[in-house]
This record gives sequence, C-alpha cells and structure tokens, in this order.
Amino acid sequence: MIDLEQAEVIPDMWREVFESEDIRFCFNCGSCISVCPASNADPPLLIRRLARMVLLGLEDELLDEDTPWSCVSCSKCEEVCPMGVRPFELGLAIRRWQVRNDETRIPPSLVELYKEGYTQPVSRALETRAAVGLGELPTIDKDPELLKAYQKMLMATDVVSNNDYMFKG
Amino acid sequence: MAAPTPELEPVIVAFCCHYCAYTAADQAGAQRLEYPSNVKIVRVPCSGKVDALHMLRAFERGADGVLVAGCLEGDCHFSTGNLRARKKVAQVQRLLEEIGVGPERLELLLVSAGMGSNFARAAREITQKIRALGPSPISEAIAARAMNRA
Amino acid sequence: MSKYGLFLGCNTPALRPDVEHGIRYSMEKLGVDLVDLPGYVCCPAFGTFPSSDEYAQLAVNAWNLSLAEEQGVNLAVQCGSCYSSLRMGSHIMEEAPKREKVNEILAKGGKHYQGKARPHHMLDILYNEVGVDRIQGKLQRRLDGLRAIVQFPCHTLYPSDVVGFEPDKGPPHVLTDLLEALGASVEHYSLEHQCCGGAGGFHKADSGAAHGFLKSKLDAIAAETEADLIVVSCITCLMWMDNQQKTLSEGNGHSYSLPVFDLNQLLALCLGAPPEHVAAISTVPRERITDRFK
Amino acid sequence: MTHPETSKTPGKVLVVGGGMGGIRTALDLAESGRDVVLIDRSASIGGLMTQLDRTFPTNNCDLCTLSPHLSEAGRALHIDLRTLTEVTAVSGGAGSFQVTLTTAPRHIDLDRCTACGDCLRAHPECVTFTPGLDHRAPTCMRYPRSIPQAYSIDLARCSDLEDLVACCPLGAIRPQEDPVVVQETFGAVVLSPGADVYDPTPIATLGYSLFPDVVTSLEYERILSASGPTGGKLQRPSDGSAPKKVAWLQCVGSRARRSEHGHSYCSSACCMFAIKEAIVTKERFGAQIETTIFNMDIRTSGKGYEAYYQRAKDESGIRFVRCRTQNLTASADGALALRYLPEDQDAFLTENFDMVVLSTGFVVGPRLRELADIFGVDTNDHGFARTDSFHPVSTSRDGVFVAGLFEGPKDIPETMVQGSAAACMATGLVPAAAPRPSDEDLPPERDVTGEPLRVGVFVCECGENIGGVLDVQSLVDHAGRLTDVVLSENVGYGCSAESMEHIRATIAREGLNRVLIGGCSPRTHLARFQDLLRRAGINRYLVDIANLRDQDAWVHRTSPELATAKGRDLLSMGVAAARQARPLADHTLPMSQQVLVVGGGVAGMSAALALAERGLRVHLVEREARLGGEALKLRRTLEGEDVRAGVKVLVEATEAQDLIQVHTSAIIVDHSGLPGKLKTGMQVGPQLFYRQIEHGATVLATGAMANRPSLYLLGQHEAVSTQHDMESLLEEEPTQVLGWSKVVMIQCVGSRTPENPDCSRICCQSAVKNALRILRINPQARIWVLYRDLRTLGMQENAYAQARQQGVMFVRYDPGSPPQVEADGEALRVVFHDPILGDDIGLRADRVLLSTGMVPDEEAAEELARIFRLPRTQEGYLLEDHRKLRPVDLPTMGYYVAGTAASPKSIKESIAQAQAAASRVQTLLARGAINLGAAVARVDSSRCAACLVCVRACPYDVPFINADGASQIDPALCHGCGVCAAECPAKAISLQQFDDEQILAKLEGLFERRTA
Ligand SMILES: Cc1cc2nc3c(=O)[nH]c(=O)nc-3n(C[C@H](O)[C@H](O)[C@H](O)COP(=O)(O)OP(=O)(O)OC[C@H]3O[C@@H](n4cnc5c(N)ncnc54)[C@H](O)[C@@H]3O)c2cc1C
Ligand SMILES: Cc1cc2nc3c(=O)[nH]c(=O)nc-3n(C[C@H](O)[C@H](O)[C@H](O)COP(=O)(O)OP(=O)(O)OC[C@H]3O[C@@H](n4cnc5c(N)ncnc54)[C@H](O)[C@@H]3O)c2cc1C
Ligand code: SF4
Ligand code: SF4
Ligand code: SF4
Ligand code: SF4
Ligand code: SF4
Ligand code: SF4
Ligand code: SF4
Ligand code: SF4
Repeated sequence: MIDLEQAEVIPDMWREVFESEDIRFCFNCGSCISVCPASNADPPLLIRRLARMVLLGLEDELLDEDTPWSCVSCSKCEEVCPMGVRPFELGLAIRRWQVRNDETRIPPSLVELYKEGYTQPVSRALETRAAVGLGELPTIDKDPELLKAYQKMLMATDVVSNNDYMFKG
Repeated sequence: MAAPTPELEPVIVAFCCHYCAYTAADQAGAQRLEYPSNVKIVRVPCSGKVDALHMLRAFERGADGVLVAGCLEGDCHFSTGNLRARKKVAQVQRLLEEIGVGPERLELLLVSAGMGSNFARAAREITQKIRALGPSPISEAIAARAMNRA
Repeated sequence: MSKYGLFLGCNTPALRPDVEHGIRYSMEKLGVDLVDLPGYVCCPAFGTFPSSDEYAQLAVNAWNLSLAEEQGVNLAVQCGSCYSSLRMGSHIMEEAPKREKVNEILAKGGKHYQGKARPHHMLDILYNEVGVDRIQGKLQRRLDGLRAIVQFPCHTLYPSDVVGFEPDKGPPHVLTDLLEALGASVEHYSLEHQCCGGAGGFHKADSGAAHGFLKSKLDAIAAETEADLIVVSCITCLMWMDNQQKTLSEGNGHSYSLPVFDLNQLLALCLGAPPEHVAAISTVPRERITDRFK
Repeated sequence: MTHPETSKTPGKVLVVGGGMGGIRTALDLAESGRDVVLIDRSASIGGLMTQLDRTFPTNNCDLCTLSPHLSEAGRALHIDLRTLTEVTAVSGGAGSFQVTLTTAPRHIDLDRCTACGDCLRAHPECVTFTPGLDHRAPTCMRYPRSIPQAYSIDLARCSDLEDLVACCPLGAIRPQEDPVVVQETFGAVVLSPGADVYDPTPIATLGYSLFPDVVTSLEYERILSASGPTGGKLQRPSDGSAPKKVAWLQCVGSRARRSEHGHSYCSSACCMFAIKEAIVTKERFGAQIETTIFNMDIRTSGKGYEAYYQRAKDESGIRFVRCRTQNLTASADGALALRYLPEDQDAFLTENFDMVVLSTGFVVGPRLRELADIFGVDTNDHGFARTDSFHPVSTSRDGVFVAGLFEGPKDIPETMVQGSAAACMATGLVPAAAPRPSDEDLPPERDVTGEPLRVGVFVCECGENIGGVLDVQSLVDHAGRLTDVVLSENVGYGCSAESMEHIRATIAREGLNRVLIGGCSPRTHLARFQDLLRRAGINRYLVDIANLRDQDAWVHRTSPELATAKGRDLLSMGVAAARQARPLADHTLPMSQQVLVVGGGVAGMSAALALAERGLRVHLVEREARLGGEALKLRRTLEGEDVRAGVKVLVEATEAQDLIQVHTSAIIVDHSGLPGKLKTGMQVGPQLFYRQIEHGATVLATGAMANRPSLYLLGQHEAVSTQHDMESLLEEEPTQVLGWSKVVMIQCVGSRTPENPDCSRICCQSAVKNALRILRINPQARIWVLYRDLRTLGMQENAYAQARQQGVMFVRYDPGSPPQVEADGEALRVVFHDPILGDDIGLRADRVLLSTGMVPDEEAAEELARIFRLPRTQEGYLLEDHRKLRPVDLPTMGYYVAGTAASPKSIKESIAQAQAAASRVQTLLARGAINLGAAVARVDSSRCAACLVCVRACPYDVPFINADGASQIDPALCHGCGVCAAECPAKAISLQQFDDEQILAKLEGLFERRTA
C-alpha cells in the first residue's frame, strides 16, 4: 500500500518533472501503452502508470523507475494520445528529472558528445569511408576553435555545468 | 399422386398484422423477393385479433395451410397481441391434431417490418411443407365433391 | 532545385557511409544541391541531452540548425532519430521566449539561431520536392521484378502534426510510392506499420523482448509475403533489421536472411551508382540484389 | 432561377430539419393547430434514424416505429413538407421572420411519380435513393420506405438525359427544373438540423481507410439493417464472410483534447448504441458471436439504461474491456489484431477480431455552422446552439428555438423531448391557424345504409409494375362478374391526379357505395383513397385495396399466370369484404380545457407557465408549503448559472400568472371521470379542506428525492457529507473549505445498486462541479474522486477535463471492493485501490463527500400511481407510453410526465420535459374533442356472458363489467387491437373496420370457386 501520509509525496512534483499542464489531462485511457513497443519489455514501459506516479508525487518510486529508459522514441504514443499529454516527451522529462536528482543516471554518452561531438567515431572512420569511395567529413574536431566554442556552450548548460567534473579532463 | 393442376395447388392463408408482418410482406415486394403465389394475405390490425374462428374457417373452406404472422416479441404495436396470437395458435394446433387435419398445417411467424426476406423465406418454407403434406383432408373432400358434381 | 545542408548525424558517416554515398550520388543526379555542414555535431540523440537537460538538447539542436542557417539552407536528414530530434527541437523553439533562452546559451559558443533553418527528411525532399515523375525520368536501371516490404521510419511519422510530411491523412505511403517508382513491387503484411523496435533503450532494457519484437515482424514477412528485400529509410532501422537477423538466426534453427536496403541506396543504384560505393556494407548478404547492378 | 415570390401568410412556424426532432416538432405544432413548413435539405425526411437498424433502449425495428410518424407528417393538413430545401437568408425578428427558402430541383414531379422505380432500373447511375451495395457510399444510406415516396435525379451524373426522360411512363421526369427561391414570413423558427457523424479517416492508427473490416457504427448499423446493403445479413465488407468476433472501440472522435482526435465533448449516445449493436449482433446472428466493447467509461445514464448495460454484460455475455486501444493491425488470416492492456490487469493481450466497429460520435460540420450564422444564433466552441438551464430550447435569438442533436449530443428520447419543447415555445409566437379550407369544403356525406350494394372496382396497371406481370384485362373482367359489382375498369395509374378525379366522378355518377381498388399497398395508399371517397360524398370507410402490386406482381414476376390467378383471388376477397363494409363514424368526446399539474418543482412550474402563457387555465398542486422542489437546495449548475435566482424567477412568474391557480400544502386524494373530463380531489392546507378540480389533461411533475443511504459513515461522522449538503456550505461557509487539505469524493453511493439500479445522472457532474468550486476557494486542496464510470455527458466532459487540469485525481474503483472509510479523529482515513498503479492508496481526508444521487419518492409515487392508475417502472419512476417515441406521454391518453418523476435528470432536462409536456397537452386540448378514430371494439351486450375474458385479455385494461352486468368498452380508451374480439367466447365483441364479417368474407371470397 502507498500511504500518502507516510511516503515521500510531493504534491506539485508534476510541475518539477514536466513543466507543462499537459500531463494533468491524462485520463488513463491506455492508448499510449497499447501502441508502445517498449511496453513489451519486462518490466513493461507503461506511460500512463508513470504519469500517475508523477501526478501523485511519488518521488521515491519514480526515482527508482528504470522503465522510462527503455523507450525507443518512436513517438507513436504522442500520435495516439487523445489528450495531448505528449507521453514520449513526458518519458524524456522523467529521465531528465531523474538525472537532475541522481547523477548516476547521467548517460555516459554525454561525455563523448562533449569531447568529440558524436556518439560514433565519425572523424575516425576513415577506412570504412574510403572503402566506399568517400573522403573525410568536415567534422567539428577539424576546427579546434569551433570545438572549443561548442564545449563552452555546453558548459553553459545545467547538466554539464552541474556535473563538470565528468566532462573536464 | 397425379401432377398437380393449378386447381390442386395448395392454398395458404396468411393473417398478417398491419404494423409488422404486412409491412414485411410489402418489403419483400419492394425488394422483389419471390415466393410461391399460393400464399394469400389477409390484413388484420394485430396478430392478436386473429380468432380461432378465423383459422378454423380457413381450413373449413379449403385452406391447406394457415400462417398467423405478427411482430417480433417485444415489438408488438399493441404491446402483447403477438403473445396472445402465439397462445391461440397453439390451442388451434391442438384442435387440428384432434380433428385429424394436423397441427403442422398452422404456423406462427414473428417478423419485424423490415424483414422482407424473412417473410419471403417463411412463405417459401410453409408452401414447401404443405406441398409435401399434400392437400388437407377437408380441401380434398371439397375437391372430390366438386369433381363428383362436374 | 534547392540547396540543402546535408546533416549526416553519427551512425551513417561512421558505420554505414555507403548510404551517405548513395545520398550524395542521387541528389546530384536529381539536381539537388547538398552542402556539408562543417562543425556539425550529434543531433543530439534522444538518449543523450534530451534525456538529461532540455536546454542542452535545444542548444545542440540549435547549434546544428544555425550552421545551416549560416549557409542559408535547410537541412537534409536521413536518420529518423536525427530528423525527429531536430524537428521536435525546432518545433519547440518556434516559441520565441524559448528560442531566446536557447540563444543565450548558444551565444556562449558564438552562434545564433533565428528559427529559419528547418530540417527535412530525405523522403520529404524526394517525394514532395523532387517528385516521383522526375525520379522516374532519370532512372537508368529499375527494380522491376523485385518484391519488397517497407519499414516506415516512425520518427518521420509521429507525432504527425510536428514531424509529418505525408501528403494526406490516412496510412503513410511516401516510402512505398517512391519504391514503386523504382519498379519494385511493394508487398503488404500485417505488422507493416509497427516500429522496428531498434532505437533507444528497448534492447538494452530487455534484449529478449526487443528481439522478439523484431522476430515477429520478420516471421510475418516470411509467412505473408514473398519479399526479396526490406527497404527502410532510417539508419537505425537499417542497422537493427540488418544486424539482428544474424543474432536471431543463431541458435534459432530458423535462419533469417532478408537483405535490407535504405531507399537511398536503391535509388542511387537505379540512377547508375556502382554497388561497391552505395551498397557495400551489410550483415545479411545482398548480392542477390546488387548483382543485377554490376 | 425563378423570381423570388413573396407570400405573406403570417402565423406559420418554420421547422428546419426533418429528423426525429423536426418531425416531432412539426407534428406537435400541427396537432395544436399551427401551420408548419417543415424543410429538409435531403430528398426525404427522417434524418439519422432512417439509417439505423434497431434503436435502443427498446431494440425495436426503426421502420415499424418510424413509418407511422412519417406518414402522419406527410398527411397532416397543417404541415407543408418541402424536401431538398434550405434556408438561404433570414431577416426580421420574433413574430415576423422573413426567410428565404431555396429548393433544389428534384427533377421529378412529385404529383406524378408513383415511385414505380422504372427510372432507377433504367438509369441507376443518376437516380438517388438507391439501397446500393457500397456501405460507405452516402447514396445507399437510405431506407426503402421514404417520405416522400419518390426518387430524385442527380442530373450531373446522368449520361443520357433523353432516354431518362423517356423511361418514365408518367412523364414525371423534369430535367429542365430550376431551383425555386421563395421568401416567406414565419412567426417562429425551430432549428432541428441534427449533426454530422465524425469521420475517423484522420486517425490513421485506427486503420479506417486501410482495412475494409474497420467500419463506423453507422456503417455497421447499415450492415445489420434489413434494408441495408447486405439485405440484413451480417457480413464482413472484405470478403462477405460472417464475423465470429466483433470489437467496438468507443469514443472515436470524442473525448479528445487534440483536434487530431476529434472533439473534446462526449457524444453521449455512442456507449448505448454500441451496446445495442452488440446485443443485436448476438440476438440476430448467433449468441456464439463474441462481442467486446473497448471503453474508458460506459455512459449509460438514461432511464433504464443501466439495467440495459448490466443485462448486456450478464445475460447477453457482451464483454467490456477498459482500454482505449489504438493498436490495430491486420493479422495474417485477414482478421484484425488488437493489442491492449485492461485497466485492472498487468498482462498485455493481443486478440484477433473479424470486424472492428468505431463508435464515432457527433460533430457540427461547416454546413451547420453556416446555418447558425444565417440565423445569427450563438453557438458554443463546438458549434452547437447555445441554450441555458432555464431555457433549454431557446437560442440566443428571440423566436428561434432548437431541438435535437444541434443543441448538443443526445439520443432519440431526448431529441423527442426537445422537439416537443421547441414546439411549445414556438406556439407562444404563432396563434393557431384558422381551420384548413379542406376541412370545410367537403360535400355532405350520403347515407348509404338503405341502398342496394353497388360495388365499383378500379384496377391499376401502375405502368409495368402491375400491367407488366398481371393480365389486367382479365382481372377487370373477373371482378366485373363478381356479385354486386356494377362497374369494373382499368384506371392505369390509380393514384395519379387524373385518375383520382376520374374515380371520384365515377363514384358520384354511378352512385357507387362500395369501392375496391386493385393496386398497391393499403399501408401506403389507403388514406388517399379514403379521402377520395369522402370527397366523393360517401363514408371514408367504404373503400379497400387489393394489394396487386407489392404482394402479387412484385413477388411473382416470373410466373405471370399464377400471379394473375392470385390477382383474381385477391379481387374476389376484396369485393367480398367490401360488400360487408359499413359506414363508420369517428368517435369523439368533448374535453375540458383546464389542466392539472401535480408537483411544484422546476418542472411543474415550467409546465404550468408554458400552458398559462398559451391561454390555458392551470391548477398547480404542491404538497409542500412552498414552490421550488429539489432545486431550492442547489446553488449553481456546472455551467455556473445561479440556480436560486432561476428558481426565484419561476416562482414569482408562477405566482403572478392569473391563469395559474397554485394550491400549496395540498394532497391529492381521489381521481375519477372520463377522458377529457377528469375530476381530481385534494385536501388543502392544515385544515385539510376538500376541493375538486375538473381538467382535461394531467401533468405529473412530482419529482424524485435526494438519496441519503447510511453508507461510508454518513450521518455518523461530521466530516462525511453528501454533495447535496455541499451546495449551500460552499456558498455560505467558504472558510470551512479553506481548512481542508485533502478531500475524497465517492461516486455512485446508493445508485447503480440492486436497490436503486438507475444511474442518477447528475452526480458525476455535481462532483466535478463541486471539486472545481472547492478549488476556487482553496486552490491548495487535493481532491480525489473515486468513481465507477465517470459520466460527464456532452459538454460536461469539458469540465471533467478542466478538473483534471486543475489537479483533481480521478481513480476508478470496482464495486466489488469499494473504498474503505474509517474515522480518524476529526478526519477520516480512506483506503482505495488504484488499478493504474496496481496498489492500494491510503490517505487522511479532511472531508469525504458522497455522491448519493436520487431515488424515487417511493411512498408518494406509489400512492399517486394508484390514484391515477398509472404504471411505474421497476425502479419506481413513472412509466411512459413509449420510451423512445413518446417519452412524455403516459400510456393513458391525457396524462403526461415531466422532470425527475420520470427519471433522474438535470434542471435543464427537467424543464425541457416540462415544456414538452405542455406541448403535448396543447395538442390534446387543441382538438376540443378527442377523436378516437373508427377502429374500436364494440360489445353487443345482449350476447355478453360477463365472463371477464375480455377484461383480462385487453393489453390496456379497457373492458369492464358495467352495472348492467355486461362488458363495456370505452371507445375513448380502446386502442383498436381487436384482441378482446378474438378472445370473447360469446363473440359479443366486434372490432369495427376489421369485424369478423369482413375477415370471414375474405375467406369466402377466396374459396368461392372451390366450394361453389
Ligand atoms: C450509429 C448511430 C446509432 C444510433 N443509435 C441510436 C439508438 O439506438 N437509439 C437512440 O435513441 N439514438 C440513437 N442514435 C442517436 C440518434 O440518431 C439521434 O439522437 C437522432 O437521430 C437525432 O435526431 P435529430 O432530429 O436531432 O437529427 P437527425 O436525425 O440528424 O436529423 C436532422 C435532419 O435535418 C436535415 N438537415 C440538416 N441540415 C439542414 C439544413 N441546413 N436545412 C434543412 N435540413 C437540414 C438533415 O437532412 C436531417 O434529415 C444513434 C446515432 C448514431 C450515429
Ligand atoms: C443530490 C442532487 C444533486 C443535483 N444536482 C444538480 C445539478 O448540479 N445540476 C442540475 O441541473 N440538476 C441537479 N439536480 C437535479 C435537479 O434537482 C432536478 O432535475 C430538478 O430539481 C427536478 O425538478 P422537478 O420539478 O422534476 O422535481 P422536484 O424538484 O423534485 O419537484 C417535485 C415537487 O413535487 C412535489 N410533490 C411530490 N409528490 C407530490 C404529490 N403527491 N402531490 C403534490 N406535490 C408533490 C414535491 O414536493 C416537489 O416540490 C440534483 C438533484 C439531486 C437530488
Ligand atoms: S515513444 Fe517511447 S514511450 Fe512512446 S510509444 Fe514509442 S517507445 Fe513507447
Ligand atoms: S494516451 Fe494519453 S491520456 Fe491516454 S493514458 Fe496515455 S498519456 Fe494518458
Ligand atoms: S405489433 Fe401487434 S400489431 Fe404489430 S405488428 Fe405486431 S402483432 Fe401486429
Ligand atoms: S413514376 Fe417516373 S419518376 Fe417516379 S419512380 Fe417511376 S419512373 Fe421514376
Ligand atoms: S463515453 Fe461518451 S463519447 Fe465515449 S463512447 Fe461513451 S457516449 Fe460516446
Ligand atoms: S455518480 Fe451518479 S452520475 Fe456518476 S455514474 Fe454514479 S450514479 Fe451515475
Ligand atoms: S380492442 Fe384492444 S384495446 Fe380495445 S378493448 Fe379490445 S382489447 Fe382493449
Ligand atoms: S369476453 Fe365477451 S362474453 Fe366475456 S365479458 Fe367480454 S364481452 Fe362479455
């Protein structure tokens, strides 16, 4: 049982998580989960359940939820949601909220993105490219000034500046 | 049995309630659904108006089959007339059994006004059945008498 | 014809450059100018900044968009996720206050985004700008006789009011129309409109389920069609549907070996490109198809 | 275009739209003596209902219920019916609107066309009103018995005009017709143009344009319908096979915030029609067909609808699944796979269905918006005409009223109520018309009683219809040889204007006194020939028709000889019966013009005012000391209207009305008299003075009671109260509310239970209303609403969304495991299960509010029903004559019901029904006398054995054994079914118009040749 008098319950948590009132329109119709590929996972990604947790303000439970991370970003839930809850974006927002409250949730790929600009070795794939008759790309590392500017920009964002130890060095 | 001359074709009287069965019969026409011409329709306000007297008189005068047709259960324009009809048909069937005409020559049909095809089908089926049974003993006797006279 | 900044993202140029080559080749043949975007970075992918900091996401989106804006062009994007990330980002930044806030961050990197440059998916450009007729007029070879099934890239379809470019409401048909224009016949099957399941964290969270999801698709294709190949228009679909057939075949008894192509690869082939340039990299062998272009 | 002509006939009402709403309005107006122009933009009237199969809640066939109405409308002298007609401009105001009406050409002359269908057979491409095969084509959405009975031509689709014109044997086709534009003056206007049905194509995920076996409800109705494209067989559109599993997806296009998914409101009727379709599917096509309805909430809030729902679930085995699934894929074997997670389960299911029905709701399309603009009436955001609780059918423009779907989503019973209410309002602006000239011009009726029989037989050829199959000449010859036939002839098209005149003249010239027409169906044509006889100077009941067309030529086309033989039989039967026909008089009774209204709540007062304002004297009887009823306890409606102010206006107006005599503190004690002259006795005031009132009509508006079951600590704990208690508290002690941090509302307390099965209809919206009011006072309050189905119908759904937007949490509970409420000091401990989280939730609430709804006032209602001899439903509400078509009329003529006495409803609905009751009363009293027709049962008291058989048999309890010891049948009460006549063992009863002599004569006629 969830005892709303005992549990960590933040009445206005939805605002912290999603900013938009859209989430409050959810009426649990189930459209979103009916089409969601990741609802096949175990445990299933159940957006309407996440929405309910957010609305009830169940902080602890929500922090522990891994399911938002199994989304394939197909956005079909957004297409079918009659209420404009924007479930996919809600899932992303939950991830961001978790990241804000729990640095272990920070995706490691952010560091790569900061350092190189890409999630794949775009600037190093010379051989593969040459094999199909392509040359080098004007990737960002080709212009160190630009890379620096890009990193400076990222440093101005919350996730990077708040966790700058991860990105420096 | 000799090949039936038109005169020996069975005659079937159908008492049809105005609101459903008669309308269904009209519907069959509007949709050009065919059924044997043996069936002759008598319009009544409600199937509950069909008296044992009417059914018996039809047989007495030479009908080989009689159909009492009303609305679907629950649809009767006069609330329960069709239920009365059902009872009366059952009574008369028992009587027909006793007098040797046979209960199967009398039938109840419940249709809604839109069911032209059901009406046509029922008309086909009863005609087929009566053909198979042959003329009713009474109509046979009448025919025989007419032959003798001729 | 207009000019686009080619936004390649990460996967295509690093892992499947043959697709990139195909795009460059066909666009030239079709008279669409493509320029590179020096200094572009990851779109960013949904699993990265969008999952950790909205303004970081928008700032990176805007970084890429501003590069195109500097050259006065819109973006041409092949990868579905890149397209969706950029498109949704630019959509959010249509709100002036948001855009201003993003620009404050962007200014730290010396950039500015006016909100003019718009991302377009390759299918959008091919269908709505170049047009089927023009493509057909340029074909040197055709796919006649080949039976294909298509994998619609979800990211280009949903949410339709933000990312969509299908010409009408109702079931999507841009990809099928384009493929049919090349001469292939498109077969339909029950799970046609279902996602491939390859993007994001699904296979990380439960690889069994993600594979099962794909398997049901492949089984349906096998049972219901006589397809010779799968045609996609997103790098994630391409890699997932291609690479995982091998995984699925292992220890399964049934072997899956349906060649997977990006539409741009087939288009380039039909416009005369050599397979070694535009259709060289795959897990499932596809000589069966490419040989006819030798 | 012809030149606009101006005809100045003030004192007419314009009714726009000939659906159920418009027909009801027009009929009521006509019956109360008003002239009506009823226009419909389509080629025939009937609206949506003509396309439906059977309609809930009675599940009966629409054709048998609708057609009498249509012919009534077509016949009524006061109704000028104009199809293919639209309003193109309006000026002026209440009392005198100048309206421009544009009639599109039908290209068929209605006076000539006999609906033979030759044109359709020759040129199907351009003749509309075709029961076509494409279930999605709008042209096939027609029913085979339309009013008017004529086809229409779409010139644009015609290839060979000349041939088309030539194919009509009557020259009825008029390709050169132009639109006709006229300007006319109307005192009042009633808009009843219905609404459009949502087109689900844009919701691509539902696969409507992808899969042929995904159909809309309307298409499914067509498939079920006997007159539909499949001829009443249940077939999948894709391959014609019979589906074994059918799924319904609810709320398609409704209850959505995003316009991509339709509109925000609830379409109100689709839960019921989906259930109906599922029931019909099982009943008609096999109980083994699996039917599943996917829904968020089942909204069955109408009278008896909850029981309908429960029966569907428990007896018909219809499955209800809570999930709005949009995952629809074609499975390999041609079925449609749906994937869903039921709300209270944790495993996804994928299930194959053979057909999927999309329950699409109602929308106001651009053409209706245009209509609203032309009339300048205010609409809400969704395009529906705006009305308010105290003026439920009045638009923002004086003199323009509204009924039916155009006022908001609703079903047929509600449409019918509004139709009558709108008629009532319009009569206030338009006095009754002078009697029609045709009523007076008739020649005196010749007394034929002593005359020797002179039967005339007229046989129609009806073009190829009869002439093409039957040997008409031989029929004419045959008839000429029958006993007492003095004239037999072929009249070509019997019902054409020329032939009618010929027949009339022939009757007069030849002194005929019985007439038999050999033609089409008496159902459609007897009335015309009866009128003809009357015009020829003899009694209208001396004519009959032998049905040579519909029941002979049309059904035996391939065996013309047998058909002709049958034709002879039919004519013999007809002549034999005609010889037995007797002149009959229509039965009439004079009527008191006073009205008794019982109950002084909003319904009773509204009815009394409407009647008094139209010049009738009313006695309003209220048992309490003051007027107002339940509404006195309410403060605001959901829409924010001030109820007290509204009730005050009503009370003051009622008390100020000279024609209303208010009797408060009055108890009704007896009731007697004949129809039209009833006497009701009551005891008034503390001294219980006895008074008796004479009245012609009676309106029962005795209301229902607020329920107060002892559940959830109600009455035992200070912090538990009803929503009803909340009304005044919220207004008077708002500071109390400031102290509440958590509030829990529990729905369906004491409603939808075995003891009180109906849904109380008002309490879901009351909860939403009160939640919003609490938040207005105390935005910090957290509110939970625990519900079974949230039933915010129509536009109320917007308030439900607003409540969620403001943070109210809605959690469903299962009646099997209801919420637990325990005292926790001054507060309460509430525990409930949340199906979404799959976990129990516990909290401490400062207040628990119970939605207790309403119950019939058992004692009062029982007593009253006994005094007035009126039936009640099992639940205890008064039972109307026909739930759908006559929802205001009680089964006994002259008694009407209004307000919550009939079933739970809102103030707005109560007032609408009150105005409707007033309209029905007017139609009754306008006649001055009750005309009971001629088909009534008569007892020959000399033969009656007082056996009581008829007393028991009559479905309407009419016969009784009188002081002379014989059965007596009051012609005023008899419905003319003839059941008593059939049952009477002494054969003492005969049903006029269908007496035994006539029926038996038909048998004699049929067997004459064989027995001779
Ligand atoms: C699939 C389906 C099933 C249903 N089943 C049931 C059921 O079982 N039971 C039940 O109670 N209800 C049912 N309903 C609801 C029912 O059909 C409506 O409540 C009812 O028909 C409303 O009647 P109406 O007169 O308001 O509108 P309509 O029936 O729509 O009639 C409106 C008429 O106005 C005419 N018109 C429109 N615009 C103009 C104009 N500008 N000028 C002139 N004429 C115009 C139209 O041609 C039409 O004839 C069902 C509805 C649907 C869609
Ligand atoms: C708990 C509750 C909440 C509601 N909330 C809303 C709401 O938010 N919005 C809304 O629109 N509607 C609401 N309603 C409904 C609204 O109150 C009713 O629709 C309306 O009051 C009904 O009016 P009426 O005239 O039919 O009946 P009533 O108001 O019940 O009046 C009937 C009258 O008849 C009298 N009477 C009864 N028997 C006799 C007799 N034998 N002789 C003489 N007089 C008799 C009674 O004393 C009473 O005065 C609510 C109702 C309840 C019970
Ligand atoms: S976007 Fe994510 S949550 Fe939405 S349907 Fe796709 S996988 Fe599921
Ligand atoms: S589709 Fe939208 S409204 Fe429905 S459950 Fe999902 S988020 Fe909620
Ligand atoms: S309702 Fe009664 S009257 Fe109607 S059709 Fe039926 S049996 Fe007859
Ligand atoms: S009478 Fe003429 S117009 Fe009328 S249906 Fe027959 S052919 Fe058509
Ligand atoms: S809830 Fe409303 S909109 Fe949805 S199906 Fe039921 S009646 Fe229609
Ligand atoms: S709370 Fe009232 S209105 Fe809502 S479902 Fe229950 S009984 Fe019906
Ligand atoms: S005819 Fe019918 S209604 Fe009239 S008294 Fe007889 S049984 Fe009753
Ligand atoms: S059934 Fe006949 S005999 Fe019996 S009481 Fe009635 S009228 Fe008299």
